[in-house]
Amino acid sequence: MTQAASFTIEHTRFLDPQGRPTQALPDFAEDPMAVIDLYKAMVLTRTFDAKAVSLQRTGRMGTYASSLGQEAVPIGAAAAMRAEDVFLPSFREQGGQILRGVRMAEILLYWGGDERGSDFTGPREDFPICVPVGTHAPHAAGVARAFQLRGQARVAVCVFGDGATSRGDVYEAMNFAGVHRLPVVFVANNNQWAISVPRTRQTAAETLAQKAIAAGIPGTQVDGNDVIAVRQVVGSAIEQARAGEGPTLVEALTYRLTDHTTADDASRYRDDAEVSARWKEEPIARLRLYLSDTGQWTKAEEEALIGDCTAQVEGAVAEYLATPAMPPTAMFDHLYAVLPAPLAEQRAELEEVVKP
Amino acid sequence: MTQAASFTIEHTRFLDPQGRPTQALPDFAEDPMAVIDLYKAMVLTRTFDAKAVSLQRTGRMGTYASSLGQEAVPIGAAAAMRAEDVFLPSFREQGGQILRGVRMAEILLYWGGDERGSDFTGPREDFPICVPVGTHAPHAAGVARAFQLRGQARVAVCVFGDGATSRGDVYEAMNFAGVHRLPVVFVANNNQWAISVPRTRQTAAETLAQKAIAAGIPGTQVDGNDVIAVRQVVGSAIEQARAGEGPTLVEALTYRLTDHTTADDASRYRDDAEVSARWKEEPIARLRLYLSDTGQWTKAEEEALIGDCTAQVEGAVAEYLATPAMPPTAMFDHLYAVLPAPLAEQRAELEEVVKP
Amino acid sequence: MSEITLVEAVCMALARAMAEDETVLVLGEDVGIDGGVFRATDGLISRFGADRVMDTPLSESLFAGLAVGLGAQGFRPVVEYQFMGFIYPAIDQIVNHAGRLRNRTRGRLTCPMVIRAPYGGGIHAPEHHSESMEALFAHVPGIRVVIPSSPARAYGLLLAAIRDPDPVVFLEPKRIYRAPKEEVADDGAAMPLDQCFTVREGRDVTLVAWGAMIVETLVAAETLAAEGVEAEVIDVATLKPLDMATILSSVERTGRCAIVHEAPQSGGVGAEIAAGLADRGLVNLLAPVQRVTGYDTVMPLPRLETYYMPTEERILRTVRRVLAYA
Amino acid sequence: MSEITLVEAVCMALARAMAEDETVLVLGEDVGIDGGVFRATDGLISRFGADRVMDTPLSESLFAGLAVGLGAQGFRPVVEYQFMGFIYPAIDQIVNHAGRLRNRTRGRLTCPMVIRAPYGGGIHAPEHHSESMEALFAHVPGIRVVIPSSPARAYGLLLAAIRDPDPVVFLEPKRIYRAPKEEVADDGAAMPLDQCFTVREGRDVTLVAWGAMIVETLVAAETLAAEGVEAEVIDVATLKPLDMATILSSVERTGRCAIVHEAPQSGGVGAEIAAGLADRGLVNLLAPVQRVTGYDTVMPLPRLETYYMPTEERILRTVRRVLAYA
Ligand SMILES: Cc1ncc(C[n+]2csc(CCOP(=O)(O)OP(=O)(O)O)c2C)c(N)n1
Ligand SMILES: Cc1ncc(C[n+]2csc(CCOP(=O)(O)OP(=O)(O)O)c2C)c(N)n1
Ligand SMILES: [Mg+2]
Ligand SMILES: [Mg+2]
Repeated sequence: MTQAASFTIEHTRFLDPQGRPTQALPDFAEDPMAVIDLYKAMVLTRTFDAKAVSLQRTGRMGTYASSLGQEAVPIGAAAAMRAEDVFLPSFREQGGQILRGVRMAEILLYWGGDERGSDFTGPREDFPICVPVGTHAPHAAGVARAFQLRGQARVAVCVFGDGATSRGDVYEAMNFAGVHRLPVVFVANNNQWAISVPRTRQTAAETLAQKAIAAGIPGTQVDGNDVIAVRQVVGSAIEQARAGEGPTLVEALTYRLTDHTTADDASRYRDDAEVSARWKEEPIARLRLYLSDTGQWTKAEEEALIGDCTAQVEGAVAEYLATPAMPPTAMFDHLYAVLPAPLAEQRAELEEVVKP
Repeated sequence: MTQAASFTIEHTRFLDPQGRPTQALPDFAEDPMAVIDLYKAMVLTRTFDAKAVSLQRTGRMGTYASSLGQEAVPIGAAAAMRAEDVFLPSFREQGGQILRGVRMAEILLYWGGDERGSDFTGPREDFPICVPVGTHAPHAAGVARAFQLRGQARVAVCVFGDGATSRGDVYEAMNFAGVHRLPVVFVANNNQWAISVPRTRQTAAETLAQKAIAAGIPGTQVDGNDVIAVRQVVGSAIEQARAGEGPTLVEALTYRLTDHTTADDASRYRDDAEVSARWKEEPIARLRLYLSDTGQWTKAEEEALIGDCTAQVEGAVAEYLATPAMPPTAMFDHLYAVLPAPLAEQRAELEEVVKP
Repeated sequence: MSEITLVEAVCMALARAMAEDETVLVLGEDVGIDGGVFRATDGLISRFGADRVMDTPLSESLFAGLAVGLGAQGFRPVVEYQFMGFIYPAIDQIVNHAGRLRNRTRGRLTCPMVIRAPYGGGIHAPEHHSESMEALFAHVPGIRVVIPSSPARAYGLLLAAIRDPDPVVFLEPKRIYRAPKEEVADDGAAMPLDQCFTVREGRDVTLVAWGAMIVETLVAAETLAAEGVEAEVIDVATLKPLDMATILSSVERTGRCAIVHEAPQSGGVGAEIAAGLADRGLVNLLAPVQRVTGYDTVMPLPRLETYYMPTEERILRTVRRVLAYA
Repeated sequence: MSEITLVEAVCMALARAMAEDETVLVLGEDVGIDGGVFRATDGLISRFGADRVMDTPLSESLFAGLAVGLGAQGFRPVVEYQFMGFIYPAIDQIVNHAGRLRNRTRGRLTCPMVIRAPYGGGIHAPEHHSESMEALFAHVPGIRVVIPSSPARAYGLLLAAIRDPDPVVFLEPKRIYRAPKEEVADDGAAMPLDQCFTVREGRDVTLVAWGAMIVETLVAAETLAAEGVEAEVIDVATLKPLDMATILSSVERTGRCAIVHEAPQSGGVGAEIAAGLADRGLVNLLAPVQRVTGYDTVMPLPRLETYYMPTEERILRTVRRVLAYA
């Protein structure tokens, strides 16, 4: 027997759960504002999530998927992107979308059941939320291939969950990205659960990062509750991709602190004790400890931030609630570039039906 | 950075291309007849393949996929199975099927366009040929799950090509097998080509064996032109699976010495020089060298074997050619257990149309 | 015997089938301890254990293939897809394997599997959670497509589907998952497959529907009755193979027919029914066969979904048009 | 200008489209140096390079998704599936993404992609290589389904499909890939989508078909002509959206209609056409609308395939029945 190949998977963390550095912080973190901006984005997202859940609970919005406890993953990833890069989120990356310039009112509109919520006024090339789990990974490969063909130094960043890593599409996309060394970074938000299915029933693989090995691309693990680590590790992967060195899979280890969505009741299938323990590792408290320990963050600043976030979110909610529905015939408006004749008849019929 | 996981992929060979042992042969090979039987099976398969190709060329059979040069893979795998195990071949494993008791006349009938070719009189639980690449890997997982649920010490063995390893289904099946430690062995017949697409364009992975790492199952490589190695490595994987120790992926390195199928012309896309070089490694000559070097095989025995194989194949061909087609209404006979009424009307219509 | 919902009837049928036949297995995402996102498998894992009630990884293409393997080995897997919007990866296995295995092996290997999925709109669900794509399955040889329209029919037809030796796609109209309720005896009695149910008799017009649309159609029929028009309402129930005989004999009496379904009109199962009438029912038709359906658009997000779905009002408009022909 | 085959016309259209628009890409299995298993992409890689003519790994679900990503970025990918039997893994991406992206982003992101696949029987191909499942696509909102029936129409319609800003499933009848030949000018002229072509005029009966069945149908029409019956033959060409107007106006004149397709009858596209006639054409119908189609069985292996396919004889039997109605 001879050895044909060997592989290792690394894990990166900068701050421990108490906010204490475990190693020298990366270069970007030398700018205190860079770190504070990450903190602010996480607090805004948590404020937004809480409000969105309450809109659903009070019947003013549809089902919603909160990112409680996992804010560091999409935010760390999005913060590492350039404006001209393309973000392909799953359905739990509102923090990253907001950072990319998607308006909170748009996100509410989407979950409120209005297609205009995906017509982002900000990042025009970013993909809308992807509900069919993992099916956007091939899109990310396609977007990256477009960049490659045009010789552009742009990167596609695709985020999906631990459950998504069981989908053939995700594997096929990573494998293809490997063949062409595409400028794409796949981020697996390993929040330990896919609705009621725990990570251990999803795969026997010790890490999700090692899924990359099958695709012949680098895979690495990061502490997904350490936003500095996420920003740094995803950032290097992005810059590697931008430099033509190909794709990476980053597994971010975090935890879903709440129900899967507002339609779910996690108490049916998991212990409160497990959840309580995980509260000790969550990303916002961790970074706040670091910032206050290092004298970069005061109680007053915290209060101001909370006030500011609440105001921003309230503004978005007001805008969302004030947006009237589209006319019923809007369902025909963007079906094709030009509405084909047989469809025009159906549209006329609908118009007739809804005529006051 | 800490290390989260590490992996290695091994490669096994017993005989070099000149038939010289590179290490002590495995236990099963101590019985000379066991090795000679493997040799005979490979020669029979090559004789069969040649005849099948000529039937197609002379218009007496449809498209056919020869296994020229790759005989050791399915034969080594099938030889390691017990009768009660279940074989799930792709479309190039006739050698393994014959060893399992599928009649050569049945294989010809199948490629000759007659469904009865898949109604094996021998291994009644074995799956028929699978044309949609890789789609039988989930079936293998299902069969293995059935064995596991019934507490049976049986194993499913699924063979597919290098191209198939790019299919999401194959990944999903391996991943699921990993979660439940199913008694299934996946064998990737890496013949270096998927029609015109070379192995290097299929994936950036250094080995196909490492695809197992994504599924959290063991993966290993074997010299697929060394039937002793295939028999041994697949055999240990099978016995491990039988003992409840879970699935394995075995990558067998071999080479497709001829066209993809009779419908293909490989000279359009690959060099003769590459092919000629690979002829030096092929499995039958290699084993014959070993057997004659060790005094276990004479010219007379070789001639007798060739005569015997030719006779067996000619018998199968005669039987195939003498088998009349089914009546046209046979297309309705096994569509459902009981033909539903609306279908009965269609059947009557067909009967009417073909009435003499 | 108390009144139960359609989703409870599904669960009751699953439990019954599992109790009477140990080869029946349930698998899918979250079917175990969570009991399915709609609770269709509630309690099954505690009663029958994790071997028989299995949470699968998030691999939709896989489960259908797994069921083919289990079916070939003599098990009767019942696979849940969480929503119809996520069933498409299974089509490859359904078309290329499940629907063919018996035929291609001349009966040697078979596929006694059931694929269950909630489908249809009307509950303000998120994107991809409200589609009605039953026609994609109703065209596939070698399978059955069954849709219940009430708790009793959910129970009886699901039992029949599970006991059937061939693959069945069983689609559950989630709009009526929780209401109306109905008394259903857990007596293990299956209802016949491959047969329409005439759920209301009438002499003036035949209304053909299935799933949740039966409810709307019956409401419309009552409105018509108040106006002196007696509509016969047929619940197709098994969409493939299609029992045209019942529909034809009804139209032979009424001379008029309207078809109601949620799916997009073009190429919906309504087309096959209308085609059957244009062929073997033509001589009896006194009026055009018209369809009240979803539009050929993408199912809109919740704010506009009610405009997409056939409503009592849209059904009445069409039926009145059909009745108006002299 | 010399006579070329349908598959050569496909190749010529691809080359033309790639030459005139550098955003047009070709991808799929073996489309590169091998030129596709039917040679539909022959020579493209040497002319346009491996960046624009890309052999993909064996990942059918992937290519469709890849095309969505490329399309959203402004490319016009033309994806080849080797045979229709292997296209099913793409349905998820087609239904859930390609057909919806424009609508769900209100036109912000679009999918100008073409999915090509040879389809249909009649060439004694192996298992899974002879199916006709066009109806699965013709029901999906937001896409087009186009099938050419001659070299000229393959060229003109494929150019139109590639230039169209929305997703098109373009199915090529492989039975007529190599014959009959036809003169086709490489003039870059597209033919209109969303429109039937009347390929033979006649006053006595309307025959509707597409793809390879046009050839059989025209042969049958000639036989009928010799008997004094003039059949109008309509090539549907775009199956979705369906141009019922042309069919209705023909039947308005002939009063009789038969539909010919290879696909299984139940839920085939023929059903939608017959349904259109049962609705808006009813008043003109002098006879039942009948369909000559594949049976609702699995496409048999080659030894029986000719019994499955509509033949001139079967078409004539049906047309004579339709003509016999007084
Ligand atoms: C293809 C598909 N199957 C099923 C679902 C239903 N579903 C929605 S989210 C989810 C679990 C996703 O888990 P994971 O990928 O870990 O993401 P998370 O929700 O934890 O962020 C499931 C099964 C879906 N949306 N898409
Ligand atoms: C799903 C699917 N896609 C495409 C094809 C057409 N096809 C037949 S064999 C083949 C290549 C298979 O390559 P590999 O898996 O390496 O097996 P090999 O033929 O080399 O044994 C292709 C593309 C198919 N049969 N199934
Ligand atoms: Mg998760
Ligand atoms: Mg190969």
